[in-house]
Amino acid sequence: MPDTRKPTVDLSIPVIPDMELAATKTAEVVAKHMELGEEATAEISMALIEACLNAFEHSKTDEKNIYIHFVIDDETLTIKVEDKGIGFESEEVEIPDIDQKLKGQRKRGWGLQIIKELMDSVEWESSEAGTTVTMTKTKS
Amino acid sequence: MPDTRKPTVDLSIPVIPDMELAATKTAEVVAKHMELGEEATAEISMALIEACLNAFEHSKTDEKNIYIHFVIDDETLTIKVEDKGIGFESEEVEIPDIDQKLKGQRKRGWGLQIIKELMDSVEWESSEAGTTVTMTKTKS
Amino acid sequence: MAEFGLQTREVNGVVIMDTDGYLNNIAGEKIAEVCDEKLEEDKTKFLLNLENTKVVNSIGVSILIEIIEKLQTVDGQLGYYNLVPIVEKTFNIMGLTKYSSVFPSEEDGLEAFSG
Amino acid sequence: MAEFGLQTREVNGVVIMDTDGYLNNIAGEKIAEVCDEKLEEDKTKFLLNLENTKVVNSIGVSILIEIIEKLQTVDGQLGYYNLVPIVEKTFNIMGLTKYSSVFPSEEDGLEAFSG
Ligand SMILES: Nc1ncnc2c1ncn2[C@@H]1O[C@H](COP(=O)(O)OP(=O)(O)O)[C@@H](O)[C@H]1O
Ligand SMILES: Nc1ncnc2c1ncn2[C@@H]1O[C@H](COP(=O)(O)OP(=O)(O)O)[C@@H](O)[C@H]1O
Repeated sequence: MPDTRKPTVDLSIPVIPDMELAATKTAEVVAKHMELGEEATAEISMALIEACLNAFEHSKTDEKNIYIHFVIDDETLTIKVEDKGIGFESEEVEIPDIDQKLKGQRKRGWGLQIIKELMDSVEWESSEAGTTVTMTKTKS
Repeated sequence: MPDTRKPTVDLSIPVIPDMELAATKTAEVVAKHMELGEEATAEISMALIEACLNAFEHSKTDEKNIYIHFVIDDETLTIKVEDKGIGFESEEVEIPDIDQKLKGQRKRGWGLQIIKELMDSVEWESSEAGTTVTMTKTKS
Repeated sequence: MAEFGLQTREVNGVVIMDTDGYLNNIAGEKIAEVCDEKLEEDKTKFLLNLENTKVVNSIGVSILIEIIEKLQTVDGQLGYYNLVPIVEKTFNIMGLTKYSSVFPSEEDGLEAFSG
Repeated sequence: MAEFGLQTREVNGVVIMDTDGYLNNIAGEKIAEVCDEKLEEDKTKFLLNLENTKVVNSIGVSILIEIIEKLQTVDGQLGYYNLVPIVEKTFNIMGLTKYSSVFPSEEDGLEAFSG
Protein backbone atom coordinates (compact mmCIF):
# COMPACT_ATOMS: atom_id res chain seq x y z
CA MET A 1 0.00 0.00 0.00
CA PRO A 2 1.29 3.47 -0.84
CA ASP A 3 2.28 5.73 2.01
CA THR A 4 -0.56 8.21 1.96
CA ARG A 5 1.57 10.89 3.57
CA LYS A 6 3.71 11.18 0.44
CA PRO A 7 2.05 13.30 -2.23
CA THR A 8 1.84 11.58 -5.59
CA VAL A 9 1.08 12.79 -9.07
CA ASP A 10 -0.08 10.41 -11.77
CA LEU A 11 -0.35 10.94 -15.47
CA SER A 12 -1.72 8.63 -18.10
CA ILE A 13 -0.94 9.96 -21.55
CA PRO A 14 -1.46 8.73 -25.10
CA VAL A 15 1.05 8.99 -27.93
CA ILE A 16 0.38 12.53 -29.09
CA PRO A 17 3.14 14.74 -30.49
CA ASP A 18 4.88 16.75 -27.75
CA MET A 19 2.79 15.06 -25.04
CA GLU A 20 6.06 14.62 -23.13
CA LEU A 21 5.95 18.38 -22.49
CA ALA A 22 2.86 17.88 -20.34
CA ALA A 23 4.96 15.54 -18.23
CA THR A 24 7.86 17.97 -17.97
CA LYS A 25 5.57 20.81 -16.93
CA THR A 26 4.24 18.59 -14.19
CA ALA A 27 7.80 17.77 -13.15
CA GLU A 28 8.66 21.47 -13.07
CA VAL A 29 5.78 22.32 -10.76
CA VAL A 30 6.67 19.42 -8.47
CA ALA A 31 10.39 20.24 -8.48
CA LYS A 32 9.68 23.88 -7.69
CA HIS A 33 7.44 22.85 -4.81
CA MET A 34 10.23 20.60 -3.49
CA GLU A 35 12.77 23.41 -3.96
CA LEU A 36 15.05 21.17 -5.96
CA GLY A 37 16.63 24.12 -7.73
CA GLU A 38 16.73 25.17 -11.37
CA GLU A 39 19.56 22.91 -12.48
CA ALA A 40 18.05 19.74 -11.02
CA THR A 41 14.65 20.71 -12.40
CA ALA A 42 16.02 21.02 -15.92
CA GLU A 43 17.85 17.70 -15.56
CA ILE A 44 14.70 15.95 -14.39
CA SER A 45 12.72 17.41 -17.31
CA MET A 46 15.30 16.29 -19.85
CA ALA A 47 15.48 12.75 -18.40
CA LEU A 48 11.70 12.58 -18.35
CA ILE A 49 11.45 13.61 -21.99
CA GLU A 50 13.78 10.77 -22.95
CA ALA A 51 11.93 8.24 -20.82
CA CYS A 52 8.60 9.30 -22.33
CA LEU A 53 9.91 9.14 -25.89
CA ASN A 54 11.18 5.61 -25.29
CA ALA A 55 7.87 4.56 -23.82
CA PHE A 56 5.96 6.17 -26.70
CA GLU A 57 8.13 4.68 -29.36
CA HIS A 58 8.46 1.21 -28.00
CA SER A 59 4.90 0.68 -26.89
CA LYS A 60 4.34 0.28 -30.65
CA THR A 61 0.71 1.27 -30.71
CA ASP A 62 -1.26 4.49 -30.67
CA GLU A 63 -3.93 3.08 -28.45
CA LYS A 64 -2.07 2.30 -25.29
CA ASN A 65 -1.29 5.02 -22.86
CA ILE A 66 1.90 5.37 -20.90
CA TYR A 67 1.89 6.06 -17.16
CA ILE A 68 3.99 8.52 -15.28
CA HIS A 69 4.05 8.38 -11.52
CA PHE A 70 5.73 10.97 -9.29
CA VAL A 71 6.32 10.35 -5.61
CA ILE A 72 7.31 13.39 -3.58
CA ASP A 73 9.37 12.69 -0.50
CA ASP A 74 11.10 15.23 1.77
CA GLU A 75 14.39 15.14 -0.05
CA THR A 76 13.84 12.84 -3.01
CA LEU A 77 11.65 12.89 -6.08
CA THR A 78 10.98 9.48 -7.59
CA ILE A 79 9.58 9.24 -11.10
CA LYS A 80 8.36 6.05 -12.74
CA VAL A 81 7.57 5.88 -16.45
CA GLU A 82 5.69 2.76 -17.42
CA ASP A 83 4.70 1.37 -20.79
CA LYS A 84 2.94 -1.77 -21.95
CA GLY A 85 5.39 -2.28 -24.79
CA ILE A 86 7.50 -5.22 -25.85
CA GLY A 87 10.24 -4.70 -23.29
CA PHE A 88 14.03 -4.83 -23.67
CA GLU A 89 17.25 -5.63 -21.83
CA SER A 90 18.76 -2.35 -20.73
CA GLU A 91 22.14 -3.98 -19.99
CA GLU A 92 22.39 -5.10 -23.60
CA VAL A 93 22.00 -1.62 -25.00
CA GLU A 94 25.33 -0.36 -26.32
CA ILE A 95 26.79 2.78 -24.75
CA PRO A 96 26.73 5.37 -27.53
CA ASP A 97 29.88 7.09 -28.68
CA ILE A 98 30.07 10.17 -30.88
CA ASP A 99 32.95 8.84 -33.02
CA GLN A 100 31.05 5.70 -33.87
CA LYS A 101 27.82 7.58 -34.39
CA LEU A 102 29.51 9.92 -36.87
CA LYS A 103 30.77 6.98 -38.90
CA GLY A 104 27.64 4.85 -38.52
CA GLN A 105 24.22 4.90 -40.08
CA ARG A 106 22.19 5.37 -36.92
CA LYS A 107 22.83 8.64 -35.12
CA ARG A 108 20.27 7.94 -32.41
CA GLY A 109 20.52 5.79 -29.30
CA TRP A 110 21.29 8.42 -26.65
CA GLY A 111 18.22 8.29 -24.41
CA LEU A 112 19.38 5.79 -21.79
CA GLN A 113 22.78 7.45 -21.52
CA ILE A 114 21.24 10.90 -21.02
CA ILE A 115 18.88 9.59 -18.34
CA LYS A 116 21.75 7.87 -16.50
CA GLU A 117 23.90 10.97 -16.59
CA LEU A 118 21.23 13.38 -15.44
CA MET A 119 19.49 11.47 -12.66
CA ASP A 120 20.87 10.33 -9.31
CA SER A 121 19.64 6.78 -9.80
CA VAL A 122 17.87 4.96 -12.58
CA GLU A 123 16.64 1.41 -12.98
CA TRP A 124 14.85 -0.41 -15.77
CA GLU A 125 12.46 -3.26 -15.08
CA SER A 126 11.31 -4.89 -18.25
CA SER A 127 9.44 -7.92 -19.49
CA GLU A 128 7.36 -8.85 -22.50
CA ALA A 129 4.49 -7.07 -20.81
CA GLY A 130 6.23 -3.75 -20.71
CA THR A 131 8.89 -1.59 -19.17
CA THR A 132 9.09 0.58 -16.09
CA VAL A 133 11.95 2.97 -15.60
CA THR A 134 12.38 4.33 -12.09
CA MET A 135 14.52 7.41 -11.63
CA THR A 136 15.29 9.53 -8.61
CA LYS A 137 16.68 12.95 -7.87
CA THR A 138 17.64 14.02 -4.36
CA LYS A 139 18.04 17.56 -3.10
CA SER A 140 21.71 18.52 -3.10
CA MET B 1 -16.89 0.99 -20.65
CA PRO B 2 -14.85 3.72 -22.25
CA ASP B 3 -14.61 3.79 -26.02
CA THR B 4 -11.03 2.65 -26.52
CA ARG B 5 -10.80 4.36 -29.88
CA LYS B 6 -10.94 7.79 -28.25
CA PRO B 7 -7.60 8.84 -26.82
CA THR B 8 -7.79 9.85 -23.18
CA VAL B 9 -5.43 11.66 -20.88
CA ASP B 10 -5.70 11.32 -17.11
CA LEU B 11 -4.08 13.34 -14.40
CA SER B 12 -4.20 12.85 -10.69
CA ILE B 13 -2.69 15.82 -8.90
CA PRO B 14 -2.28 16.87 -5.28
CA VAL B 15 -2.80 20.36 -3.91
CA ILE B 16 0.57 21.90 -4.70
CA PRO B 17 0.93 25.58 -5.60
CA ASP B 18 0.60 26.17 -9.35
CA MET B 19 -0.18 22.49 -9.97
CA GLU B 20 -3.03 23.71 -12.18
CA LEU B 21 -0.37 24.76 -14.69
CA ALA B 22 0.52 21.10 -15.23
CA ALA B 23 -3.10 20.59 -16.24
CA THR B 24 -3.14 23.57 -18.60
CA LYS B 25 0.08 22.43 -20.28
CA THR B 26 -1.57 19.07 -20.88
CA ALA B 27 -4.63 20.83 -22.27
CA GLU B 28 -2.44 22.88 -24.58
CA VAL B 29 -0.74 19.82 -26.04
CA VAL B 30 -4.08 18.11 -26.53
CA ALA B 31 -5.72 21.19 -28.05
CA LYS B 32 -2.81 21.67 -30.42
CA HIS B 33 -3.07 18.04 -31.50
CA MET B 34 -6.80 18.51 -32.12
CA GLU B 35 -6.11 21.75 -34.00
CA LEU B 36 -8.59 23.66 -31.87
CA GLY B 37 -6.81 26.94 -32.53
CA GLU B 38 -5.07 29.41 -30.26
CA GLU B 39 -8.13 31.21 -28.98
CA ALA B 40 -9.99 28.05 -27.98
CA THR B 41 -6.82 26.67 -26.43
CA ALA B 42 -6.39 29.71 -24.22
CA GLU B 43 -10.07 29.55 -23.23
CA ILE B 44 -9.80 25.90 -22.28
CA SER B 45 -6.69 26.58 -20.22
CA MET B 46 -8.34 29.43 -18.34
CA ALA B 47 -11.48 27.39 -17.61
CA LEU B 48 -9.34 24.48 -16.48
CA ILE B 49 -7.38 26.68 -14.08
CA GLU B 50 -10.61 27.81 -12.47
CA ALA B 51 -11.98 24.29 -12.23
CA CYS B 52 -8.74 23.05 -10.67
CA LEU B 53 -8.63 25.88 -8.14
CA ASN B 54 -12.18 25.12 -7.09
CA ALA B 55 -11.39 21.44 -6.71
CA PHE B 56 -8.21 22.23 -4.76
CA GLU B 57 -9.86 24.69 -2.47
CA HIS B 58 -13.03 22.82 -1.77
CA SER B 59 -11.58 19.37 -1.33
CA LYS B 60 -10.45 20.86 2.00
CA THR B 61 -7.50 18.60 2.56
CA ASP B 62 -3.93 18.38 1.37
CA GLU B 63 -4.00 14.63 1.15
CA LYS B 64 -6.62 13.99 -1.47
CA ASN B 65 -5.75 14.32 -5.09
CA ILE B 66 -8.01 15.76 -7.73
CA TYR B 67 -8.56 14.00 -11.06
CA ILE B 68 -8.57 15.49 -14.49
CA HIS B 69 -9.79 13.45 -17.39
CA PHE B 70 -9.53 14.50 -21.04
CA VAL B 71 -11.42 12.71 -23.79
CA ILE B 72 -10.34 13.53 -27.31
CA ASP B 73 -13.00 13.14 -29.96
CA ASP B 74 -12.80 14.19 -33.61
CA GLU B 75 -14.34 17.58 -33.07
CA THR B 76 -14.86 17.86 -29.34
CA LEU B 77 -12.61 17.91 -26.33
CA THR B 78 -14.31 16.89 -23.09
CA ILE B 79 -12.62 17.66 -19.79
CA LYS B 80 -13.77 16.39 -16.40
CA VAL B 81 -12.36 17.75 -13.16
CA GLU B 82 -13.24 15.64 -10.16
CA ASP B 83 -12.69 16.19 -6.47
CA LYS B 84 -13.61 14.26 -3.34
CA GLY B 85 -14.65 17.42 -1.52
CA ILE B 86 -17.81 18.41 0.30
CA GLY B 87 -19.84 19.23 -2.77
CA PHE B 88 -22.11 22.22 -3.51
CA GLU B 89 -25.19 23.28 -5.44
CA SER B 90 -23.99 25.11 -8.53
CA GLU B 91 -27.46 26.58 -9.20
CA GLU B 92 -27.40 28.26 -5.82
CA VAL B 93 -24.19 30.12 -6.49
CA GLU B 94 -24.89 33.78 -7.08
CA ILE B 95 -23.91 35.25 -10.43
CA PRO B 96 -21.15 37.74 -9.66
CA ASP B 97 -21.45 41.40 -10.58
CA ILE B 98 -18.65 43.95 -10.55
CA ASP B 99 -20.75 46.70 -8.98
CA GLN B 100 -21.70 44.52 -6.05
CA LYS B 101 -18.19 43.14 -5.72
CA LEU B 102 -16.78 46.66 -5.52
CA LYS B 103 -19.14 47.52 -2.70
CA GLY B 104 -18.94 44.17 -0.95
CA GLN B 105 -16.37 42.49 1.26
CA ARG B 106 -15.70 39.46 -0.91
CA LYS B 107 -14.18 40.25 -4.29
CA ARG B 108 -13.92 36.62 -5.30
CA GLY B 109 -16.56 34.27 -6.69
CA TRP B 110 -15.85 34.44 -10.43
CA GLY B 111 -14.72 30.91 -11.24
CA LEU B 112 -18.05 29.36 -12.29
CA GLN B 113 -18.92 32.39 -14.38
CA ILE B 114 -15.59 32.34 -16.20
CA ILE B 115 -15.89 28.62 -16.93
CA LYS B 116 -19.45 29.06 -18.28
CA GLU B 117 -18.44 31.96 -20.50
CA LEU B 118 -15.35 30.29 -21.95
CA MET B 119 -16.53 26.74 -22.60
CA ASP B 120 -19.17 25.49 -25.03
CA SER B 121 -20.92 23.45 -22.37
CA VAL B 122 -20.41 22.93 -18.68
CA GLU B 123 -22.16 20.83 -16.08
CA TRP B 124 -21.62 20.29 -12.38
CA GLU B 125 -22.47 17.01 -10.69
CA SER B 126 -22.07 17.23 -6.98
CA SER B 127 -22.82 15.31 -3.82
CA GLU B 128 -21.40 15.05 -0.34
CA ALA B 129 -18.81 12.70 -1.81
CA GLY B 130 -17.43 15.25 -4.20
CA THR B 131 -17.90 17.24 -7.35
CA THR B 132 -17.30 16.57 -11.02
CA VAL B 133 -17.40 19.39 -13.51
CA THR B 134 -17.66 18.33 -17.14
CA MET B 135 -16.83 20.88 -19.79
CA THR B 136 -16.58 20.66 -23.54
CA LYS B 137 -15.11 22.64 -26.39
CA THR B 138 -15.91 21.89 -30.00
CA LYS B 139 -13.89 22.90 -33.03
CA SER B 140 -15.37 26.00 -34.59
CA MET C 1 8.37 28.32 -13.59
CA ALA C 2 10.26 31.28 -12.18
CA GLU C 3 8.68 33.33 -9.43
CA PHE C 4 6.32 36.12 -10.45
CA GLY C 5 8.35 39.21 -11.23
CA LEU C 6 7.31 42.83 -10.74
CA GLN C 7 9.29 45.89 -11.82
CA THR C 8 8.02 49.31 -10.82
CA ARG C 9 8.87 52.60 -12.47
CA GLU C 10 7.31 56.06 -12.70
CA VAL C 11 6.67 58.17 -15.76
CA ASN C 12 5.11 61.63 -15.43
CA GLY C 13 3.75 60.74 -12.02
CA VAL C 14 2.13 57.54 -13.30
CA VAL C 15 3.25 54.32 -11.58
CA ILE C 16 3.99 51.64 -14.19
CA MET C 17 4.35 48.03 -13.12
CA ASP C 18 5.84 45.51 -15.54
CA THR C 19 4.65 42.07 -14.54
CA ASP C 20 6.29 38.78 -15.44
CA GLY C 21 4.52 35.45 -14.99
CA TYR C 22 1.33 33.87 -13.75
CA LEU C 23 -1.04 36.37 -12.08
CA ASN C 24 -2.25 34.18 -9.21
CA ASN C 25 -3.10 35.11 -5.63
CA ILE C 26 0.53 35.64 -4.62
CA ALA C 27 1.22 37.78 -7.67
CA GLY C 28 -1.95 39.78 -7.10
CA GLU C 29 -0.88 40.48 -3.54
CA LYS C 30 2.52 41.67 -4.71
CA ILE C 31 0.84 44.15 -7.02
CA ALA C 32 -1.51 45.29 -4.24
CA GLU C 33 1.46 45.85 -1.93
CA VAL C 34 3.19 48.12 -4.41
CA CYS C 35 -0.07 50.03 -4.94
CA ASP C 36 -0.46 50.50 -1.18
CA GLU C 37 3.06 51.84 -0.89
CA LYS C 38 2.60 54.22 -3.77
CA LEU C 39 -0.79 55.38 -2.48
CA GLU C 40 0.98 56.35 0.73
CA GLU C 41 3.23 58.52 -1.44
CA ASP C 42 0.06 60.09 -2.89
CA LYS C 43 0.40 58.41 -6.26
CA THR C 44 -3.06 57.68 -7.68
CA LYS C 45 -2.44 56.60 -11.28
CA PHE C 46 -1.34 53.06 -12.01
CA LEU C 47 -0.58 51.22 -15.22
CA LEU C 48 0.07 47.49 -15.50
CA ASN C 49 2.16 46.28 -18.41
CA LEU C 50 0.91 42.70 -18.74
CA GLU C 51 3.04 41.76 -21.74
CA ASN C 52 4.75 38.91 -19.91
CA THR C 53 1.67 37.68 -18.08
CA LYS C 54 0.08 35.15 -20.40
CA VAL C 55 -1.89 33.37 -17.65
CA VAL C 56 -4.08 34.70 -14.85
CA ASN C 57 -6.55 33.23 -12.41
CA SER C 58 -9.69 34.74 -10.94
CA ILE C 59 -8.18 35.00 -7.48
CA GLY C 60 -5.32 37.12 -8.78
CA VAL C 61 -7.68 39.29 -10.81
CA SER C 62 -10.02 39.70 -7.81
CA ILE C 63 -7.18 41.47 -6.05
CA LEU C 64 -7.20 44.02 -8.85
CA ILE C 65 -10.84 44.69 -7.92
CA GLU C 66 -9.64 45.48 -4.40
CA ILE C 67 -7.16 47.92 -5.87
CA ILE C 68 -9.87 49.56 -7.97
CA GLU C 69 -11.99 49.96 -4.84
CA LYS C 70 -9.15 51.70 -3.01
CA LEU C 71 -8.44 53.93 -5.97
CA GLN C 72 -12.07 55.04 -6.09
CA THR C 73 -11.72 56.62 -2.65
CA VAL C 74 -8.86 58.83 -3.88
CA ASP C 75 -10.13 59.49 -7.38
CA GLY C 76 -7.34 57.36 -8.76
CA GLN C 77 -7.06 55.33 -11.94
CA LEU C 78 -5.95 51.86 -12.97
CA GLY C 79 -5.09 50.86 -16.51
CA TYR C 80 -3.51 47.97 -18.39
CA TYR C 81 -1.77 47.43 -21.71
CA ASN C 82 -0.16 44.63 -23.72
CA LEU C 83 -2.85 42.13 -22.71
CA VAL C 84 -2.96 38.76 -24.44
CA PRO C 85 -6.49 38.04 -25.71
CA ILE C 86 -7.50 35.59 -22.96
CA VAL C 87 -6.48 38.06 -20.24
CA GLU C 88 -8.50 40.81 -21.87
CA LYS C 89 -11.45 38.44 -22.23
CA THR C 90 -11.24 37.51 -18.55
CA PHE C 91 -11.12 41.18 -17.54
CA ASN C 92 -14.25 41.70 -19.65
CA ILE C 93 -16.09 38.75 -18.13
CA MET C 94 -15.30 40.02 -14.65
CA GLY C 95 -16.34 43.55 -15.54
CA LEU C 96 -13.00 45.14 -14.66
CA THR C 97 -13.15 47.08 -17.89
CA LYS C 98 -16.10 49.02 -16.49
CA TYR C 99 -13.94 50.64 -13.80
CA SER C 100 -10.45 50.45 -15.27
CA SER C 101 -9.06 50.83 -18.77
CA VAL C 102 -7.37 48.60 -21.29
CA PHE C 103 -4.99 50.62 -23.47
CA PRO C 104 -3.39 49.56 -26.74
CA SER C 105 0.04 50.76 -25.56
CA GLU C 106 1.98 52.39 -22.75
CA GLU C 107 1.91 55.66 -24.67
CA ASP C 108 -1.87 55.62 -24.87
CA GLY C 109 -2.13 54.85 -21.18
CA LEU C 110 0.23 57.64 -20.22
CA GLU C 111 -1.58 60.08 -22.49
CA ALA C 112 -4.97 59.20 -21.00
CA PHE C 113 -3.66 59.49 -17.43
CA SER C 114 -1.84 62.81 -17.91
CA GLY C 115 -4.49 65.43 -17.58
CA MET D 1 2.99 25.62 -27.79
CA ALA D 2 3.63 27.43 -31.05
CA GLU D 3 5.34 25.61 -33.90
CA PHE D 4 9.11 25.53 -33.92
CA GLY D 5 10.39 28.70 -35.55
CA LEU D 6 13.55 29.09 -37.60
CA GLN D 7 14.96 32.36 -38.96
CA THR D 8 17.97 32.23 -41.24
CA ARG D 9 20.38 35.06 -41.97
CA GLU D 10 23.95 35.39 -43.21
CA VAL D 11 26.79 37.41 -41.74
CA ASN D 12 30.22 37.42 -43.43
CA GLY D 13 29.41 34.21 -45.26
CA VAL D 14 28.37 32.45 -42.05
CA VAL D 15 24.80 31.08 -41.99
CA ILE D 16 23.13 31.99 -38.71
CA MET D 17 19.91 30.25 -37.68
CA ASP D 18 17.84 31.67 -34.84
CA THR D 19 15.72 28.88 -33.41
CA ASP D 20 12.55 29.27 -31.41
CA GLY D 21 11.02 26.40 -29.45
CA TYR D 22 11.42 22.72 -28.65
CA LEU D 23 14.22 21.07 -30.64
CA ASN D 24 12.51 17.74 -31.36
CA ASN D 25 12.68 15.54 -34.47
CA ILE D 26 10.59 17.90 -36.59
CA ALA D 27 12.64 20.91 -35.54
CA GLY D 28 15.89 19.04 -36.18
CA GLU D 29 14.73 18.19 -39.67
CA LYS D 30 13.88 21.82 -40.36
CA ILE D 31 17.41 22.80 -39.39
CA ALA D 32 18.89 20.01 -41.53
CA GLU D 33 16.84 21.18 -44.50
CA VAL D 34 18.19 24.71 -44.28
CA CYS D 35 21.73 23.34 -43.96
CA ASP D 36 21.23 21.19 -47.07
CA GLU D 37 20.00 24.18 -49.03
CA LYS D 38 22.88 26.34 -47.90
CA LEU D 39 25.41 23.58 -48.58
CA GLU D 40 24.15 23.54 -52.17
CA GLU D 41 25.01 27.25 -52.25
CA ASP D 42 28.51 26.30 -51.05
CA LYS D 43 28.03 27.70 -47.56
CA THR D 44 29.99 25.62 -45.06
CA LYS D 45 29.87 27.59 -41.82
CA PHE D 46 26.78 27.41 -39.64
CA LEU D 47 25.89 28.99 -36.32
CA LEU D 48 22.79 28.14 -34.29
CA ASN D 49 21.48 30.80 -31.94
CA LEU D 50 19.67 28.63 -29.37
CA GLU D 51 18.54 31.47 -27.10
CA ASN D 52 14.88 30.60 -27.49
CA THR D 53 15.29 26.84 -27.40
CA LYS D 54 15.04 25.90 -23.73
CA VAL D 55 14.13 22.27 -24.38
CA VAL D 56 15.63 19.64 -26.68
CA ASN D 57 15.33 15.90 -27.09
CA SER D 58 17.92 13.38 -28.17
CA ILE D 59 16.21 12.72 -31.49
CA GLY D 60 16.43 16.40 -32.43
CA VAL D 61 20.05 16.60 -31.33
CA SER D 62 20.89 13.41 -33.25
CA ILE D 63 19.99 15.26 -36.41
CA LEU D 64 22.70 17.78 -35.56
CA ILE D 65 25.13 14.84 -35.62
CA GLU D 66 23.99 14.14 -39.18
CA ILE D 67 24.71 17.74 -40.04
CA ILE D 68 28.19 17.51 -38.49
CA GLU D 69 28.85 14.39 -40.57
CA LYS D 70 27.90 16.20 -43.77
CA LEU D 71 29.97 19.22 -42.85
CA GLN D 72 33.04 17.03 -42.32
CA THR D 73 33.00 16.06 -46.00
CA VAL D 74 33.27 19.72 -47.05
CA ASP D 75 35.55 20.93 -44.25
CA GLY D 76 32.66 22.90 -42.82
CA GLN D 77 31.90 24.01 -39.30
CA LEU D 78 28.95 24.03 -36.93
CA GLY D 79 28.71 26.19 -33.83
CA TYR D 80 26.15 27.25 -31.23
CA TYR D 81 25.66 30.12 -28.82
CA ASN D 82 23.19 31.29 -26.18
CA LEU D 83 22.65 27.76 -24.85
CA VAL D 84 20.72 27.28 -21.62
CA PRO D 85 22.70 25.06 -19.22
CA ILE D 86 20.69 21.86 -19.78
CA VAL D 87 21.13 22.11 -23.55
CA GLU D 88 24.87 22.59 -23.18
CA LYS D 89 25.00 19.66 -20.76
CA THR D 90 23.12 17.47 -23.23
CA PHE D 91 25.48 18.45 -26.04
CA ASN D 92 28.36 17.48 -23.76
CA ILE D 93 26.85 14.12 -22.84
CA MET D 94 26.31 13.33 -26.50
CA GLY D 95 29.82 14.42 -27.40
CA LEU D 96 28.72 17.06 -29.92
CA THR D 97 31.18 19.48 -28.38
CA LYS D 98 34.02 17.30 -29.69
CA TYR D 99 33.12 18.08 -33.31
CA SER D 100 31.29 21.38 -33.06
CA SER D 101 31.75 24.45 -30.88
CA VAL D 102 29.80 26.21 -28.17
CA PHE D 103 30.48 29.94 -28.23
CA PRO D 104 29.67 32.48 -25.52
CA SER D 105 28.14 34.85 -28.09
CA GLU D 106 27.37 35.42 -31.77
CA GLU D 107 30.39 37.69 -31.98
CA ASP D 108 32.71 34.99 -30.73
CA GLY D 109 31.23 32.48 -33.14
CA LEU D 110 31.60 34.83 -36.10
CA GLU D 111 35.14 35.66 -35.11
CA ALA D 112 36.12 32.00 -34.83
CA PHE D 113 34.50 31.16 -38.18
CA SER D 114 35.99 34.08 -40.12
CA GLY D 115 39.44 32.92 -41.03
N1 LIG E 1 10.62 1.56 -22.91
C1 LIG E 1 11.28 0.78 -23.77
N2 LIG E 1 10.71 -0.34 -24.27
C2 LIG E 1 11.35 -1.13 -25.14
N3 LIG E 1 12.61 -0.88 -25.59
C3 LIG E 1 13.24 0.21 -25.13
C4 LIG E 1 12.61 1.10 -24.21
N4 LIG E 1 13.49 2.09 -23.93
C5 LIG E 1 14.59 1.85 -24.65
N5 LIG E 1 14.45 0.72 -25.38
C6 LIG E 1 15.47 0.09 -26.28
O1 LIG E 1 16.73 0.65 -25.98
C7 LIG E 1 17.29 1.27 -27.14
C8 LIG E 1 18.09 2.48 -26.76
O2 LIG E 1 17.22 3.50 -26.31
P1 LIG E 1 17.71 4.99 -26.24
O3 LIG E 1 19.08 5.01 -25.61
O4 LIG E 1 16.68 5.80 -25.59
O5 LIG E 1 17.90 5.44 -27.75
P2 LIG E 1 16.85 5.46 -28.96
O6 LIG E 1 15.47 5.44 -28.36
O7 LIG E 1 17.18 6.71 -29.67
O8 LIG E 1 17.17 4.23 -29.74
C9 LIG E 1 16.12 1.55 -28.04
O9 LIG E 1 16.49 1.60 -29.39
C10 LIG E 1 15.19 0.39 -27.73
O10 LIG E 1 15.56 -0.73 -28.47
N1 LIG F 1 -15.55 21.79 -6.60
C1 LIG F 1 -16.28 22.45 -5.68
N2 LIG F 1 -16.61 21.84 -4.51
C2 LIG F 1 -17.35 22.48 -3.59
N3 LIG F 1 -17.78 23.75 -3.73
C3 LIG F 1 -17.48 24.40 -4.87
C4 LIG F 1 -16.73 23.80 -5.90
N4 LIG F 1 -16.59 24.68 -6.90
C5 LIG F 1 -17.23 25.79 -6.53
N5 LIG F 1 -17.78 25.65 -5.29
C6 LIG F 1 -18.58 26.63 -4.54
O1 LIG F 1 -19.03 27.63 -5.43
C7 LIG F 1 -18.58 28.90 -5.02
C8 LIG F 1 -18.26 29.79 -6.21
O2 LIG F 1 -17.13 29.29 -6.88
P1 LIG F 1 -16.35 30.22 -7.87
O3 LIG F 1 -17.31 30.88 -8.76
O4 LIG F 1 -15.29 29.41 -8.52
O5 LIG F 1 -15.67 31.33 -6.98
P2 LIG F 1 -14.67 31.21 -5.74
O6 LIG F 1 -14.01 29.88 -5.79
O7 LIG F 1 -13.74 32.35 -5.93
O8 LIG F 1 -15.55 31.40 -4.54
C9 LIG F 1 -17.40 28.65 -4.12
O9 LIG F 1 -17.19 29.67 -3.21
C10 LIG F 1 -17.77 27.33 -3.48
O10 LIG F 1 -18.63 27.55 -2.39
